Amino acid sequence: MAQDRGMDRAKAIYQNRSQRAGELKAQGKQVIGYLCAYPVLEMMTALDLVPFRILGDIKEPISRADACLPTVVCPFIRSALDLALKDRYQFLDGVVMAHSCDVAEKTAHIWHSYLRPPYFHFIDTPHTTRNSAVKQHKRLLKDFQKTLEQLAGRQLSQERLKEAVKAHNQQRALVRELYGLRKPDPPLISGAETLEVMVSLMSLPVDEGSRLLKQVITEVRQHNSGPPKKPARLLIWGSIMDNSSLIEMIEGLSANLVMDDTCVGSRFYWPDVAATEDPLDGLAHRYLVELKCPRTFRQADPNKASKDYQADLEYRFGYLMEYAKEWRVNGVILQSLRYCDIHGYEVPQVKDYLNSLGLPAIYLEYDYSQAALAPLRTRVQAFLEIIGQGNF
Amino acid sequence: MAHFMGIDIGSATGKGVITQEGQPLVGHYLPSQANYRAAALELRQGLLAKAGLSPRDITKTVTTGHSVAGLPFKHERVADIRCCARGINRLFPQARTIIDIQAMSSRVIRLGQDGQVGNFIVSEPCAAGSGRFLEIMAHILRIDIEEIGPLSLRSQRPIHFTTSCAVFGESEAISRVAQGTPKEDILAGVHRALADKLCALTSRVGLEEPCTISGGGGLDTGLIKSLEERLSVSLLVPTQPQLVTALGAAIMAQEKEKLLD
Amino acid sequence: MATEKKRPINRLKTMYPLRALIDGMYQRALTASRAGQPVAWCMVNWWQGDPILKAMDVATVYPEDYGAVCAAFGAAQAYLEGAEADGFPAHMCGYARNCLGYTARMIEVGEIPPEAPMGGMPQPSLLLASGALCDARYKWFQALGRYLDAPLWVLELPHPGVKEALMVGAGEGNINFIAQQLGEFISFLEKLLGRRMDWDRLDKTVDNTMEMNRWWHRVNELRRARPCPMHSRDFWSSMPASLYMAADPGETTELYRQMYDEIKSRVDNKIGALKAPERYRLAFLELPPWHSLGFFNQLAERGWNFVIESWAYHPPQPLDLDRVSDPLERLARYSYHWLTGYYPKANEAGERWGYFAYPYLEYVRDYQCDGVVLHPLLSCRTATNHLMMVRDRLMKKLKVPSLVIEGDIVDLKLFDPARALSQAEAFEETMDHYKKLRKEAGFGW
Amino acid sequence: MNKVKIFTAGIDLGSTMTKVLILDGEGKSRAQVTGATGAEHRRLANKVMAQALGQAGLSLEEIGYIIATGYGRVNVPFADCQVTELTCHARGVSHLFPSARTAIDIGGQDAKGLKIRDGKLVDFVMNDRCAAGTGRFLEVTAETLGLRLEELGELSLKATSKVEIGSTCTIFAQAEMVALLSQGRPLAEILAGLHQAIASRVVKMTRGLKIEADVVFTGGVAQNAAVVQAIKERLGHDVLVPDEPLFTGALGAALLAREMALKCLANGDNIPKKERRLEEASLYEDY
Repeated sequence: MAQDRGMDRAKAIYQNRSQRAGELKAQGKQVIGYLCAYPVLEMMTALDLVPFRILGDIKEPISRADACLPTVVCPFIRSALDLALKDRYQFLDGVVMAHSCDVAEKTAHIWHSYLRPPYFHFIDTPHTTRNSAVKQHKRLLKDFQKTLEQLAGRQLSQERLKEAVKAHNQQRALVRELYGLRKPDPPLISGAETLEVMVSLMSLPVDEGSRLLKQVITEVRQHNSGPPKKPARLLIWGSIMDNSSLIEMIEGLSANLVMDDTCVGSRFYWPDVAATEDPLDGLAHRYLVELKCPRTFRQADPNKASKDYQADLEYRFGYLMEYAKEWRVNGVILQSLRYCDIHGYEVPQVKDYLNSLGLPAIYLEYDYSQAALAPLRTRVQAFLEIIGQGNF
Repeated sequence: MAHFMGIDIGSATGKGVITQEGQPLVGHYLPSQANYRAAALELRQGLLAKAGLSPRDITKTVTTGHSVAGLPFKHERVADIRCCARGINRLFPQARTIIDIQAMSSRVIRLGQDGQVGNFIVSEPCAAGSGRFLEIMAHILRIDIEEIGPLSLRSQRPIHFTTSCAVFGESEAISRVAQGTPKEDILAGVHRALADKLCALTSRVGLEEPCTISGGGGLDTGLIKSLEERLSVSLLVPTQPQLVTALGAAIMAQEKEKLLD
Repeated sequence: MATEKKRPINRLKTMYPLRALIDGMYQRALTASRAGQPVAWCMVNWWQGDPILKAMDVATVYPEDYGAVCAAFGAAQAYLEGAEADGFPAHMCGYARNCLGYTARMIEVGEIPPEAPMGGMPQPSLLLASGALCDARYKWFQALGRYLDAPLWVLELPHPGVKEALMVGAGEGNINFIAQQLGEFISFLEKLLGRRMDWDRLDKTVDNTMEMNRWWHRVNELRRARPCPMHSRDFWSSMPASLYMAADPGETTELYRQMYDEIKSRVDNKIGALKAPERYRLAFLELPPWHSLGFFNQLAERGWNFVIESWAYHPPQPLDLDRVSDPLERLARYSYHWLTGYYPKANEAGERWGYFAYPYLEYVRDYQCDGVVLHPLLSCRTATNHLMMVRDRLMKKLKVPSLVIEGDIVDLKLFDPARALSQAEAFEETMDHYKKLRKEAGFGW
Repeated sequence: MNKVKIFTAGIDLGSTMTKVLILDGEGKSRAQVTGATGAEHRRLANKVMAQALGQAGLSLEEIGYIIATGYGRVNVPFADCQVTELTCHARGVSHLFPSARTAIDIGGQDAKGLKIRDGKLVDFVMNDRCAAGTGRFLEVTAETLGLRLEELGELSLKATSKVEIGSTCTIFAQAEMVALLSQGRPLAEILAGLHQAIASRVVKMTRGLKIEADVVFTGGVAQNAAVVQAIKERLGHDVLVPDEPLFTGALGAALLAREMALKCLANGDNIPKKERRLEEASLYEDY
């Protein structure tokens, strides 16, 4: 793998995520698994711990997880837990999870109970964005810091933390740059490849990831091996997508996926951490207020005596309009995993907002299995026909 | 000599057993068609004939499986899960877990002492997880049920079934045939899909060895192989797995008799 | 009722007045709304916000309860379809879809829908959501914004892990956070209603609330007796009085006290909740199938007595707050204690899930349950997430088996009593088996 | 434009039946043929096409434009373009009933609901992971009872009351039916229950589109009077059924093909025909 560079290396890591983690452990590094987007990466990086995103495997049938998690919950999380119960995450030196959604919170306790990782910490991320909640979040991060310091066997200095913030902000900037290469028509890089790069970033230490990202960006700029021009330029919104097969299916039709709002994509990387006197302030704010996952309760003006629905939609989804403009999107796919409540409640409201912009949207629910792809294909194709971007 | 009769009316077939001194004497099974009552009566006749006994020789009869209204002979009803547990216990006293694969449903039973039901879980009603799936496949592949296992065992590269529904699975298999995919690879694919579902079901009550298999599914060597791979155990297989529950019913009859005196 | 005699469950006489309080709650909301006084739609908030609203004379209704009501009255199906027609996925909370469908219909007809049970829920002037236990309980009220312009406030309740909760200063920090949020909520209310909070009155209401729950707790303690004097059905009928604070807590306290007396005399005279002999003592987790409660009668005939149920429906264990003068801090400590009260013991027991999962280990032991019926809900993650783990824990630690019956709280199509009953006989054998094992292992029951 | 005479064809490769419809120069149906029922024959769409060409007295080359649709639309070696059954059904429906705002289609293994505005498809729902409540449900029933598919509807309309069929799974409904029979429940009542189950399922699914009249019911199952009746009851109002509901998709495809072709001619472009081979279709795609 060492000789691979850029896209090839990214693909190699996407195919075999844990290999590099193994090498790092051999060099004496500690690798910490994290679920969802809420555990604060900077704090791990600053203590020279390697954050490693816990993902599922759409191709592996879920069997063991049903022993401790019911079947009517998020299939992605069931898959991730299933892999862990099959020792696929045994290499982790520790695990950190957050109250990103109910199932993630409950699964944290289950994971802790059944897998007893050498190190475990749960961050009870608040759900509201008022100052009191941000303060509470900062306090919780201080507790997180304590247990991390015990694990690392040293204190976390503000300077180191500020450097880590810089490093991660730099990676975020590079990700935004890569996404920028999807603005031309046709985009210089496909949605599927972009996802593979994102997954590889989540499997590497931040600096190594950024180096890889730079290679990918130059590579994509140089050879124009991007997808062909297609009538439809789509934005995909919704639950986690950690496997490129769904996107490949979509891009196999008369559409290019040019932008996403999912948490193995722009949603995870978009907002920077503001440089603050005490870096924990910037981090507490970024991860609670700036990270735009429907798990957080966000409203235009909590103190208003009566609510203005349209203003509320603007406040919550306005960024989607920016995406649509800059990436010249002519259709939106609203995608949710079956049993994902936080996205389910959002769907009719996002639709309302997109309608107000005159952007056509389709809602797809899928169950995180290969089996789901074939029927979805017909749905997407029909959607393209509806918006007049079909292949006829 | 004391004889007891067990009759198990399943959705697809009816099964019966007569025990003598607690040991299986004769067994008999036939398709239950659309008429459970007729099946029950026919079974009883068949069993008595095979055993050369008259109704008077049968001390007690227990029926299980589907409840059949208005049977003209004296009998008691017992839940099939309990009977299945008793049956396996008689055949394999050391067994701790049963994977029971019926035409229409599957269940996993954990055994307590002397064949008592320790714990159990019944599959959700979806044909993709039951033996019926295999019958459907046999039908479209134009082979006999008995051929399924041996064929599947020959497979070099089982296909990956992309569906969770037996009916879709049917058309998927048909398309595969149309494509020229070898039958054995299709069957092995079905076996894997089934084994995955059963493995998930098993994990919900936990697997304690030794583990055994019963019900019509126990006749399918291909299914047994994929199950053993998936669960990484070796299964104890009765010679007549489909008769296990009927045997258990007969044993139940004897138990009940003991309780009386 | 004429059938009263034949009923296999001896219902408590003192249950009926408690159950009736709910009707009163809906009535008060309707009257208030007609008189142009404020009405709040609330999520169950475990006594964080209710005493505050009571002290400020805001009438309340609870869409969660209304979901159960609509299910029981058979009115839910139409509302569920309404919500689906508006694009809310069918796997989402049945209560939520019922409420969204109801609200859509209310807006459509421009008034309370004529068919609405209990006279319906009037247009709210305020929505009080809660971050406790479940995402749906704030996402759903947020989604109501499609239909209502009522302002929405969310009260948070921290859900720390067992280890994290026991870190130095963690508990106090969480309590401060709750108290601070309650303060913010009050100033928001004062702005909204144009009235100041009467702090003495709040102080009194808080005390009464805790007194009410103290008695409700004592009532449930009595259910440890053999035979168990109170069936879960009576619990479910009496619970809303506490959980929704359906009436003035002082009044409710009196009714729970009377219930205590009735049960006490049953205990003294060894009278159980079943007509049949109590063959099996069971716990029911979590929410019951409101639309087919008759199911429990059939099990009662087999001698199945349900002696304890959902932890989340029960009041907190008693907590002495006499020395805490600030009513908001009292409320904060109280609701935080409700969620984390079991944590220290959970930690000793090496359990990593301190609410939902661990409390059932104590319940099943203290109430000497032979088995547990688990009711995974297709449309409710919160009442379902922990069930498989609880099942496993009860088996490993207490040798108590569980029976799993899939269903739903509102959507009757998803619950199949026949299928459930067909497994009862085998489960009795399972319970017998483990009773034996427990005896051998020296357990107390 | 109508000076130009151009023939177009639509081929609908359903999961259990293949339908071909050829339109003449005036856009009138010139030939319509259904393929032999039974999954085994689905890939032999070329035979059905050949039959239709024969009936129309045309050669494959004389067809100006061919659109394939339906479950097996992909890789049809003699089609110029593929369009989803959703779009084609909508087109066919609004051609037959310009007033249609909702369409319900139940085919061999699929059930869909279409929302139509101004003759165009704007939204839709369809079953995916499970064949419950589709035509297959009725086939299995007929097989089990040894009846002809066409008999089911008539028989069940004789019922004075219905039995509740709990199972949604096609295979299990069959078992339940057998059990009910052995309990001596009248056949008609059981069938009525089955038809009820199909109707409830498809209507529940379609609710997601806010059903508005006129509602059109198409697909093979629309030939079953009992299902039509059950859907009417479930909706509480009338539904429109084409004379030949089976051909709605093929008709839509042929019409779309015609529009395509005429548009090209109008713009003076030549029609983007593919190189056609009248060969077997391969239906299966690996993911």
